[in-house]
Amino acid sequence: MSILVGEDTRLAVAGLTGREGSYHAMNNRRYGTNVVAGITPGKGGQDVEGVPVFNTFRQAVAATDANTAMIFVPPRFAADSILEAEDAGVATIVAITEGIPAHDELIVFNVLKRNPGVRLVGPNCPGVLSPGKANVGIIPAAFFKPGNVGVVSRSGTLTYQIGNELAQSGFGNSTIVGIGGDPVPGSSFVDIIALFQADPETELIVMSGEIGGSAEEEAAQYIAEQVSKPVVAYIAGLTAPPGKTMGHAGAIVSGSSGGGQAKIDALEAVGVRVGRTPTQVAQIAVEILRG
Amino acid sequence: MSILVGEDTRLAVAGLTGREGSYHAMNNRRYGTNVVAGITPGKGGQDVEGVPVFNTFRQAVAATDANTAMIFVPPRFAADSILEAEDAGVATIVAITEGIPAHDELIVFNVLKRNPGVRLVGPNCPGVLSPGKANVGIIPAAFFKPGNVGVVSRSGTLTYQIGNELAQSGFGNSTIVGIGGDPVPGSSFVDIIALFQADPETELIVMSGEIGGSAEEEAAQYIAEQVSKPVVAYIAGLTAPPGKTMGHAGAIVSGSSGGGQAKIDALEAVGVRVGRTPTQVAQIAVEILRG
Amino acid sequence: MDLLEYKGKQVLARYDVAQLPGREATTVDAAVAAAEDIGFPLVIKAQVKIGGRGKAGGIKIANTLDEVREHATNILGMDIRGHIVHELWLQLASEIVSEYYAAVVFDRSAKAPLVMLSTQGGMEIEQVAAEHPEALAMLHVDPLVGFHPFHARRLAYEAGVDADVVVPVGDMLATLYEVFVGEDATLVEINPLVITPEREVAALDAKVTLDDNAMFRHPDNATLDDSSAADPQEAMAKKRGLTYVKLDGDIGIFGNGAGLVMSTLDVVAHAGGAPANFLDAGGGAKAEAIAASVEVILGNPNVKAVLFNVFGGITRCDEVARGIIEAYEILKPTVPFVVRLDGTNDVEARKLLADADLPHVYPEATMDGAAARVVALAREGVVAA
Amino acid sequence: MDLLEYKGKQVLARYDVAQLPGREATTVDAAVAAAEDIGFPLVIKAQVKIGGRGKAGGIKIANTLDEVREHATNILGMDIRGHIVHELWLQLASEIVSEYYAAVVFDRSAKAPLVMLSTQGGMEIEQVAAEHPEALAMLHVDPLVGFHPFHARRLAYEAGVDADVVVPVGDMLATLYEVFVGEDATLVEINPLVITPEREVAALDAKVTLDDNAMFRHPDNATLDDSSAADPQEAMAKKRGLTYVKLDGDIGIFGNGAGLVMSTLDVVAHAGGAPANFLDAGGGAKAEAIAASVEVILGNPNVKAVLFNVFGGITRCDEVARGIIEAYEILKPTVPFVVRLDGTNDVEARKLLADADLPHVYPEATMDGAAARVVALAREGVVAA
Repeated sequence: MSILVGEDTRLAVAGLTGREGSYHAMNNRRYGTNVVAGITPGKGGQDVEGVPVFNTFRQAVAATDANTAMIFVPPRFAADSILEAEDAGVATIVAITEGIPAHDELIVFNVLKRNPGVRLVGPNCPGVLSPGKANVGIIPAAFFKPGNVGVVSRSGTLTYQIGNELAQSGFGNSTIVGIGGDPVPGSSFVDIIALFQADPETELIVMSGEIGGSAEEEAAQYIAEQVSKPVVAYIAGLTAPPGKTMGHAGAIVSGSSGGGQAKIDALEAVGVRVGRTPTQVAQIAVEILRG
Repeated sequence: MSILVGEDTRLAVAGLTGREGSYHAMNNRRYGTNVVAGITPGKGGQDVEGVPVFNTFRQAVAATDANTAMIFVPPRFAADSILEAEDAGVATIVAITEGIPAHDELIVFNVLKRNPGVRLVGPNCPGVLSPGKANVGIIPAAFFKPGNVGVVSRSGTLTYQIGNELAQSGFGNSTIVGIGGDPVPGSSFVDIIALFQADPETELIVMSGEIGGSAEEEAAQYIAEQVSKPVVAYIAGLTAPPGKTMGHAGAIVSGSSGGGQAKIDALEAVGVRVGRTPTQVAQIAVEILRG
Repeated sequence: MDLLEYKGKQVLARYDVAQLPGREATTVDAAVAAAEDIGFPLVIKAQVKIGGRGKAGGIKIANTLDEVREHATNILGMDIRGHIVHELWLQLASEIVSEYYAAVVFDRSAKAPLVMLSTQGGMEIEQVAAEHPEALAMLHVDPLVGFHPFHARRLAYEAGVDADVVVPVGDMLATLYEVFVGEDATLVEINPLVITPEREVAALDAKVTLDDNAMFRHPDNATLDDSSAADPQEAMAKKRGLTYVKLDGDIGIFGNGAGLVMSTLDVVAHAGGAPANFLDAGGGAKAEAIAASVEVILGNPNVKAVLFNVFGGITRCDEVARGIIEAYEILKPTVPFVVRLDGTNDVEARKLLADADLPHVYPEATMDGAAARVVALAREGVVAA
Repeated sequence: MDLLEYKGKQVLARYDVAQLPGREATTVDAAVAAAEDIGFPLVIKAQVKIGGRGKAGGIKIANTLDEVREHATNILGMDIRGHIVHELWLQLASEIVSEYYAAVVFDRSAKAPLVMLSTQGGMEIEQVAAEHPEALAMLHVDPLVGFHPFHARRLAYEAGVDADVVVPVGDMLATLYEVFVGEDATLVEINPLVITPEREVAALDAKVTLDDNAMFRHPDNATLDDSSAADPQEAMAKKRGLTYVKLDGDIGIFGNGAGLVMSTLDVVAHAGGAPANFLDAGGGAKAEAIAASVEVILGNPNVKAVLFNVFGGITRCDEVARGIIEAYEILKPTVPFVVRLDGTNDVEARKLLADADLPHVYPEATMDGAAARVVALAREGVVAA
């Protein structure tokens, strides 16, 4: 098993006819992901390397039974595309688009939360990879192999870094989930950790957080109450000065909130081991996995 | 037992300091209703014949444990007052105010429906009376006595007319519910009939509908599927011409929808007996009750 | 408040809804002047709040000023199914490639706005729904979420609008929704919504209904009201704050509470009579208000008898009785009154009426009995004052 | 985008938020001219995007034109915690009865706007929260439901504002919420919100942050940007579409992916060094973009060594290596480079660098090792080009 994406994934790609959208969708397909449809208003009836394109998500779902959406449209249209996917009954929505207005994300979050049957990952995230099964997004799959470590991260490259170090020690992954670096991610650490906790294949969970917000603190509390599997954590941005946005819109220490040390303290207080560098994280994980 | 209001009712009145509000609230109190608070912004700290007035519903609920609200404020403020009562955790809201904008009612309905713990009766309704227990609203209680007929109606005076005829035949009421004549009532026939069906004290249900909308047709379907108690119905406005609003904002036959005969047909098709005049309704009810 | 076509178009124009050039006119000369401005060919349309204008001869094409004069003369003053034409709308007659239908309506059953779009414009939407259901796309909007671009696309593709106008038609729907919410409308209907040979999208007709209860939020919209053109009794009743609807029959109806009055109309009809009006005096009416109501009822010359059917709740029956007596003395009616009073202070009320001993005022104990009596009296005809 | 006080006030003025009369000035003469318009007494305030202006001497009262000249001269050019004052705001100094605090902030944890109101204005809200929690009323708004009048009343009564200003303070909150949504703000803060002796409510200060990602919806707001006043490297980076943040140290940082770059800063600090910048070259950067990044990094004269830490995913390591080589040849840097490349095409990249055999470019195999090396090199100092 894996979480979110796998052999049952039937992927519809919003923005399939765009340069980036087609490039990554075809990459995903080559990896084995079942890419069933594209959505581009006005281009219904065309195809991209054999994948049929539809004008709307409703038409795509009706024709192909797509159950997963990947959003690759420009930021000003992305929130609308996510809402459209939800309206069409798509259960899993992975939004890669970076730069969506924060208020749009707020509306999307609050509309989607009324529908318990839908899950959004992202936006501004690298996607979800279940090694050997399906890749939805832009995660370079070559560095990862199937295994029993679940990874959830606010950062893409940092995930690759950690995943690569684990792979070099011989460990693979159940699923890698990039939840994205935006202020209002559709899925939080808690949401994904809950899925890993329930996934029989996942034996250890790595969470890679960063400064800004309180998602890591919330994860710590959830881990204390609900998670029996070992969790290893990393927090990036420990030395970042307050008031500066560190690349991710969400990575900012504002006033007394969002600081890295407080996140580490919160995690360590509930027994989560926190590595000080990505390398340390991999070492701790390996140590635990080797028992 | 009774539905919606009874011995446990702790009533907070929005607009208690107004002329109408105080008149009817004091009437309700004289009937035995436990009137615990009034709400008028800016008049917190005052009292009306010993009933303390608060600036907000939150303050009123905190101080008095009010569980029921009666809304008596002018139409332009009424939707806000209903939303405030809901926000303060009041479970039963009875809105008497007539003339609330339809779009306001739409917003109120859609906000309240996300909270399964709250029920709105009205607006533009005479209120709810559980004879011998509590009266919340403007129903003249003198015509009604305790008994086992539940009455639900879109019209006030018509309710009194029917109730009075029943009383003259010796039958009383569990609860009389005026759901109001507006296009978007907070509670529908179905909602109230469901409560009567579940109420052990109610043996027979009288529903008094009118032209406009499709609430009676929906009730017919619900009765067929869910209601074991006998239902007697009346529909007013059978001879009203299309396109004319008959007093109630909701009482209008538009195009092919909302006509009276279709409602009668729908009800009779599921075995509901429909009286052609209010007097006939009372006669049928008496006939059934006397077995 | 139903708006005349051209007033609905004024509202739409505030939201930059594309329309063809046009002007209103209330006289033949004004129509000719308007036509000079607009150019030819043009369409002259009777402004009445009822459908079927075209079949009734209320819509004509004119190619010359003489034709404008001729049609304007014919249409002004025309009676279209009971509606007298006081105003005209003249509009450039553009070439039309397609006629669509677009509307936002207040759907009571769903408790949500309903947006509708069809490529089969120009006919009644009920007919489209019956004959071409596949060409009618419908979507309920969650009023908290609003109408989003994807909703517009969904409707446009479902209705099958031409590919090249999906975006402008969708934008039009978004604007209509904006009008619907922004103006507290309960209906915004464009039929037809036309596509011109230049592939432009424009509203050719407009049916807008505004919520009277929300007028306090839109003081400017008060000017859209044309109740001056309405029936004189309805205008008088409105001025006095009464809920009055004129009907076709000859029996005046007075009652309290919309449901009871509707029921009274039904019972009168059931007894073989024809009500002349709906009049709800409301709750708690005082004697002078009741007298004013009676004046409105009697202002209708068709009325041959009046039925008072009151169940006193908040309304006190003795006040009603006093109002009837007062009105009787001032107005000296030439038609009989049948009075049925029950409820609060009914005993006192009946005594007041008995003591007043007015000629041609007949008390009745029951609603059904009162209806039978008033129908019989109306048949007998007018009485001396 | 954080707005300077006076630009925030320009935004608020569009929504008719009551303010005291004032004008901005960028020179001493302009300040004097503004003062002549405004009258006395007035307040001269340094326009910088950082708190603590008053303590730093950036806010002064003036009663005469001479005092205006004196204070303006002193404040312009002042360095307030690293922010140079280029602009002044002059404002009539009204008598103040009460100082409140009002704000709408984007609460990430709750995923909802948070509206705050306190009667303890004029100090930092964190301090109020700590010292007078009972005086700070807070309310999360469901963005689908919006901010309603009862929310405003609830906050006003909970915060304990004076009874006679409950309505205007509530209206102010409603307007701030409107600004928050209407302008895609992530912060709208008025501190203090003042009550004048005439019991009027006015915004004395304003802190507004707009969402850069939403600027396409507000093209007019582009004029509110004052990045011209920003650090030259940050301005250059912005022009090139790079995510660059200047820091206080001496080790230049180049990386791809915000998380990896943040982590690189941490690892360098952990090794005893001090980063000179945050620079995220993003995914899929090409050689020329990489060369441009290097130029930005080296534009900071404090930089004594540069660390390249790249994990190639979409980014190809060979492209990075080419970019480094290109930049090296053009810029002829006088500081050493430490390069750690892993991921896509890393083998090829390492070969490219080895073949180029640039002096003072040191490959490293691991992130931790690269950090230790660059810290050591920075300590050794500048090298010859």
